[in-house]
Amino acid sequence: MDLPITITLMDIRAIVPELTLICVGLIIMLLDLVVKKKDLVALAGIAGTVLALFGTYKLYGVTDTQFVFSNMFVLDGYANFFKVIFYINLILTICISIKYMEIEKSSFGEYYALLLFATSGMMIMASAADLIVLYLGLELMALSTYILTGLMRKQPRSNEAAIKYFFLGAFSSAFLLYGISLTYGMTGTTNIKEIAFAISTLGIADNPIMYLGLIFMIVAFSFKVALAPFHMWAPDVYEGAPTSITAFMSVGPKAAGFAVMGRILMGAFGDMQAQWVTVLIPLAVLTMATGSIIALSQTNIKRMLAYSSIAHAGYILLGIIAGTPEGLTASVNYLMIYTFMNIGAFAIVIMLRSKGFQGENLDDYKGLAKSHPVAAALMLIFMFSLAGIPPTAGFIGKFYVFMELIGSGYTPLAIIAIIFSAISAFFYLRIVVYMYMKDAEQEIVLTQSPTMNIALAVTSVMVLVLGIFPSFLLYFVRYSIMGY
Amino acid sequence: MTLQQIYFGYFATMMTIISLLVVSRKNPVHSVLWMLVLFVHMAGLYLFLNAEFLAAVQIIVYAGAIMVLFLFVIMLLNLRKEEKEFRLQKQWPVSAVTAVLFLVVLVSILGKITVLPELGEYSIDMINAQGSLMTIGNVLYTKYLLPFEIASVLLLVAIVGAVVLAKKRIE
Amino acid sequence: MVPLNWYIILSAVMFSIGMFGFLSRRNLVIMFICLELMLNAVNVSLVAFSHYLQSINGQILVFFVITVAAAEAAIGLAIIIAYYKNNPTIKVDEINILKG
Amino acid sequence: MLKYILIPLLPLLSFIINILFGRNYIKNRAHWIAVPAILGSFVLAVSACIEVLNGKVIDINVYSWIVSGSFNVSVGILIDQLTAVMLMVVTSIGSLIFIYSVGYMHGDKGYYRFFAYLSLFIFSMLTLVMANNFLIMYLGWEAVGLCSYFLIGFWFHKKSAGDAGKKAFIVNRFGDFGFGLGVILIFLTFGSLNYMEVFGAAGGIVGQTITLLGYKVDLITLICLLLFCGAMGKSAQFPFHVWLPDAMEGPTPVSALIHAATMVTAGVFMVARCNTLFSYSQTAMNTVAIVGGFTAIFAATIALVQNDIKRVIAYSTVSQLGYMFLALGVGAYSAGVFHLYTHAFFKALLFLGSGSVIHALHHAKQDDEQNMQVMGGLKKHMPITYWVFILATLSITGIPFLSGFFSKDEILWQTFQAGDLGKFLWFLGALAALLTAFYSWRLIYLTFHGEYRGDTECESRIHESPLVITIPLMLLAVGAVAAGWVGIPPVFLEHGDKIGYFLAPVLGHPEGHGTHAQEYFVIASSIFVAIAGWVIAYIMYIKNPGLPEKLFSAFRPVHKVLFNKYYIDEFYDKTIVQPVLKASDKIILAFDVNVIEGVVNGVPSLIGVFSKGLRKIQTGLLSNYAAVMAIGVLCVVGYMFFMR
Repeated sequence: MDLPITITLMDIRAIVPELTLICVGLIIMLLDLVVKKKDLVALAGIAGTVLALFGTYKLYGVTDTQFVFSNMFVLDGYANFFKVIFYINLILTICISIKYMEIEKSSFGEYYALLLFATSGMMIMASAADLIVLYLGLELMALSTYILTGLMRKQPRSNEAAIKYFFLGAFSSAFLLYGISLTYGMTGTTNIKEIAFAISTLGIADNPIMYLGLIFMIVAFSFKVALAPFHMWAPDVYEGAPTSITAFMSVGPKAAGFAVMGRILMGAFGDMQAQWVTVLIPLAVLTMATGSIIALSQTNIKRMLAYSSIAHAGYILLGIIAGTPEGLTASVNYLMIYTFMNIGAFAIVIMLRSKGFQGENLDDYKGLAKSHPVAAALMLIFMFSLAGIPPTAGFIGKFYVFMELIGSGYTPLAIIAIIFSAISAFFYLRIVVYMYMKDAEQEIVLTQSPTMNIALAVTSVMVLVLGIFPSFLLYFVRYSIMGY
Repeated sequence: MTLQQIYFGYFATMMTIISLLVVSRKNPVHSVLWMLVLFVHMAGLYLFLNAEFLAAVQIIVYAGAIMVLFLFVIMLLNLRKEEKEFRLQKQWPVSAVTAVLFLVVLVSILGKITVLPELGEYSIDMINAQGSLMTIGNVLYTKYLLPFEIASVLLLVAIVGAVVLAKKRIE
Repeated sequence: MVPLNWYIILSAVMFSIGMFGFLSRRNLVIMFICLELMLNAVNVSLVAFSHYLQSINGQILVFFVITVAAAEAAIGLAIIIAYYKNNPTIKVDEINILKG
Repeated sequence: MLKYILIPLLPLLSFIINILFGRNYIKNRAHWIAVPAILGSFVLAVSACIEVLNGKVIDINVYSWIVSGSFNVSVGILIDQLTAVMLMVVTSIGSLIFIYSVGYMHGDKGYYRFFAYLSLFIFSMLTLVMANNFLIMYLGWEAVGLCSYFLIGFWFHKKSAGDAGKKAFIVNRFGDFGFGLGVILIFLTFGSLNYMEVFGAAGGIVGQTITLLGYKVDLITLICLLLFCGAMGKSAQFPFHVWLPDAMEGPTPVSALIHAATMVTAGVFMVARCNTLFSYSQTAMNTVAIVGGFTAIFAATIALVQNDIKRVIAYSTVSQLGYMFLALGVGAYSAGVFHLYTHAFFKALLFLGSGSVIHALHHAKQDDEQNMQVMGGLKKHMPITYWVFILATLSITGIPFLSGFFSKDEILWQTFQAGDLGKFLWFLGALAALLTAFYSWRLIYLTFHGEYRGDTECESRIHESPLVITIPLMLLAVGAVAAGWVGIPPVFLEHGDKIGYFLAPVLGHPEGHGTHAQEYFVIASSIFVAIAGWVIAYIMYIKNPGLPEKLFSAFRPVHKVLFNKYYIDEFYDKTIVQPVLKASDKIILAFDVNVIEGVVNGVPSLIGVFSKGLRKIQTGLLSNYAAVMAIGVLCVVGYMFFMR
């Protein structure tokens, strides 16, 4: 039997954004050989991302769900929206890294290329319609992030973070693979839609082996989005990685993980909703608890933000637990808001890093309001938003998730989430108190650069605008997820 | 007991024993070497399952390339003195209990597995008629073209990563 | 005829053994080898499924797993080397400057 | 629509510009941004009010803030008659006080900061009054509280200012907690927070009860009492009055604007706004009336013996706010709002006048610039301040045909008509009026008459404040005299009660049962007590300056109790503040004096012990993490099969 090679124009069109990013990544590596100033390389990266963004924008017109490459790759509003999150994450990360990587003496062209490759991996994950593509996209993202984590080769912290991330990541992907294998064995296919079809026709929603496959896959995704008890890597890796990469991976892989989770759980395992909700509820509670409680006793801001991001993963998960399209909308909406506020906060952390000064300790924030009022005010906005205080975007994000959760009848869970959210407010406000009510112990020099200022302006304005005018983002999310 | 079952019995026993050896050797070089033996057995099992192409890949790529890379690294790291110390960590009893429990759970659940879905078109006869390599190649370059291309990017990232992490000069 | 579950149990046994090794060995390289063992355990089950379901997907996936394993090996070993250059040890219980 | 939105947005803009660029670029030119902004708001507010006068009610949803299934929150503007009155009060007095501040705060280090906060306050206050639903009102409510907290502690290097700010913050927390619960209860009951929807549906829940701790409680009463709890906090009613006198640590324009004219009347505004709800619950109404009447007389007695010029006026404010609640409680909503409106003028005038005195003494380098015992004889040095002070005092004491007379009289007359309880409360109110007249004139006599009691060198340096201060005073004086002429009672002038008719669509118009004879009696007795208080003060402080001392020694225990404000602060300190502090001291080894910080560090330290314990799980060892993951997988599998 000879299968003809059939690639239609539509097939190529659908992967244009991913292709663009990968090609730009290759160009960057070539450019790196001839260009001495790495700023140019970074700008090329941003330009490539904008190009890819344009491609996705063009594809937004294609509203109907399209399956291309023999049902391997799906193009729908859901995937496209996540891609927008990835682009924003990528652009902001590049903006905040330029100066920082010079200070860390790790400003390689490959850095930007790897960022692009990692992002294309995430995009493939978001668009994956087959578990094989999903697995490869996940590995592409993961391998690139492992390298980026260990990029500061001379620093033991970075090395250690890379080792931990790599080993635990590989361990979790063994589980993913086992889960895929069992699901494949039970359904005879790796295609997401066909799995859903097989589950309902074969009536195996209550089969213990399916449970096992489902749990193994959930475990792997939980690892990527850092749900407790699979979160252990996150604080260490976030602390050890270059701060710009911490910002990058506190958003990107998390969003990609949730994209996949939403697609797999609601798409492939839609018939097993009762089962996966059973598993996710304790995970969500445990995640919010560990994130909010352990963050209280942190003294390193990167570590504190790591725990904070764990807690936020718990909140985002709640929307998926709600199990309705509205719940998913709330989660996706939260992710977008989280992208802005989290990267904004990390941008301030990066600003404190200057030659010969780490600026990662909470004590370094003492008296920041006096010496650098604008930076302190921005940090205040981000902290308020992370804590979920109105009128910042963080409040809106949490609010919708909780409302959808209550709407789906999980009121006790929503109350637990609100309590942990209140607890988490303390450690965010502590930074505010440090900045505004304590006296500085030492002179702080901020590292500024034009791109950094742009990133800060964009994130802070978005945090405020989305807090005051949240509906436009929500309509956008709804429009995107409508077809899903 | 059929011949096939005896054949499987040999492979299963050997693979279990070799796996235990791989895990328990003090010297990493021995582990890698036992791993190679394991791969040969796995290739045999693959042949038994009509996966000739994978059997070849297992030997050529996995054993011949990946494991050799491990050997290189072990040599590079020069780990002589490690051999005097205890090979397991303090938490090994916990690990052992976990692994055993895991095995119990897996076996108790998976022990009852049967073939549920409709059988696909790739019957033994069909693969034999076309040849394993031909069949896989056909699928790989048509249906699975996209993952194949993604894998190429993945390998590129691996090259870049290895260079950046281990080779690149930093002033 | 060998039933499917024999293969799957074999795979489970290998996976558990690999997991035990990963959780308890001190040597990073051996931990990595244990990871490879776990991947191979899954491969066995995939090939078995592929054979018994008469579907080719499983074999394709195994092919990709091997590819990923190669890439992972390259990066993982590079990370280990990078670490080793700064701290000449690969004992995993001595790697803990990041904690708390 | 834009012009209505601009009313609050202009001050917000002024805040943003000043806070962003004030420190480095604007510095002491901050008023060039703040003053035009508030004047712009004022002009727009006037034009909006003219539309309302012509019978238009503006109720627009600007946009939907949160849309989530059944839960909808719009940012909307409601400008009806009640809002129009509040708009006029806030923007007109706000404008005058902004101008006054240009002179008063001149040369202060935090000049730009002051105008930034003041603008933010105006924005929040306008949000509060212009909201068309409870949530936006609540946001405005919290925001004015926050601004007030910032502004009280404006001179944070003064410890007393910082403490006063914290006190205001904490006391208001109690009230706001009640208010917040009330809003939540409203949402749970009505499924909406929009005024029109809630008030429209309020009739339907009359008589419904909910079980609370085993007791059956009337739902609407509970809602009203919770809301009133918030009003008590914000409007400094007994027992939450303690923060307001201390709040006078802030700059005087702040006292005039926030703690006399606008923010503290937010409680009155809110109860008036919810009059539909309150009208359904007699219990709640009686509570409001009794708390109001009691506070009126209670605060007045304290004001009798205070020596700090601003504290006297502060207690006077508490007392007058009590009057307003008294009016609301007996159903005379428009009388309450009318008093709110006139009170804003004469009380702002009193504060700004005292500010003028303090300003003058400050520049004359007297140490104890707020103590009336070392003032005296300022009449000849500060004639303008003196005369506006006289006008304000005449007005507040209720001398006929000035603003205060009409509004106070309206309240007393409506109270008198309201049954037996009303008669009793009327008696309290009249007595409070007597005391008001006394302490107001005492203030005048101690400050402006007689001989200067400070050192003479100081006296030579005292002179009238600059024009930028006195012009707002004179404008306010016009208001203090004439603002009440919109509410002349019908017995004097047919259709004279214009404001009552104006507000009637929102607040209704109480049906009077009293006769004209009774009304004349009430009016006559008010005039009598006003003059009696004046005469007593005259006798005690001009005729017989030694008399007060003799009286004090004769009634030393009474004086001591009054002077120490009934020991309520001490009581709170002993029963609430100290135990809490002690308890937290034990828990938190180093409890910071700063409250927010205390809370921020304190609560976590309870959880912190837990947190530190959990931290230990994060050992830093890779294999431990992997083991936790593996055990986690096992647990999840076990849980799943267990739950099945």
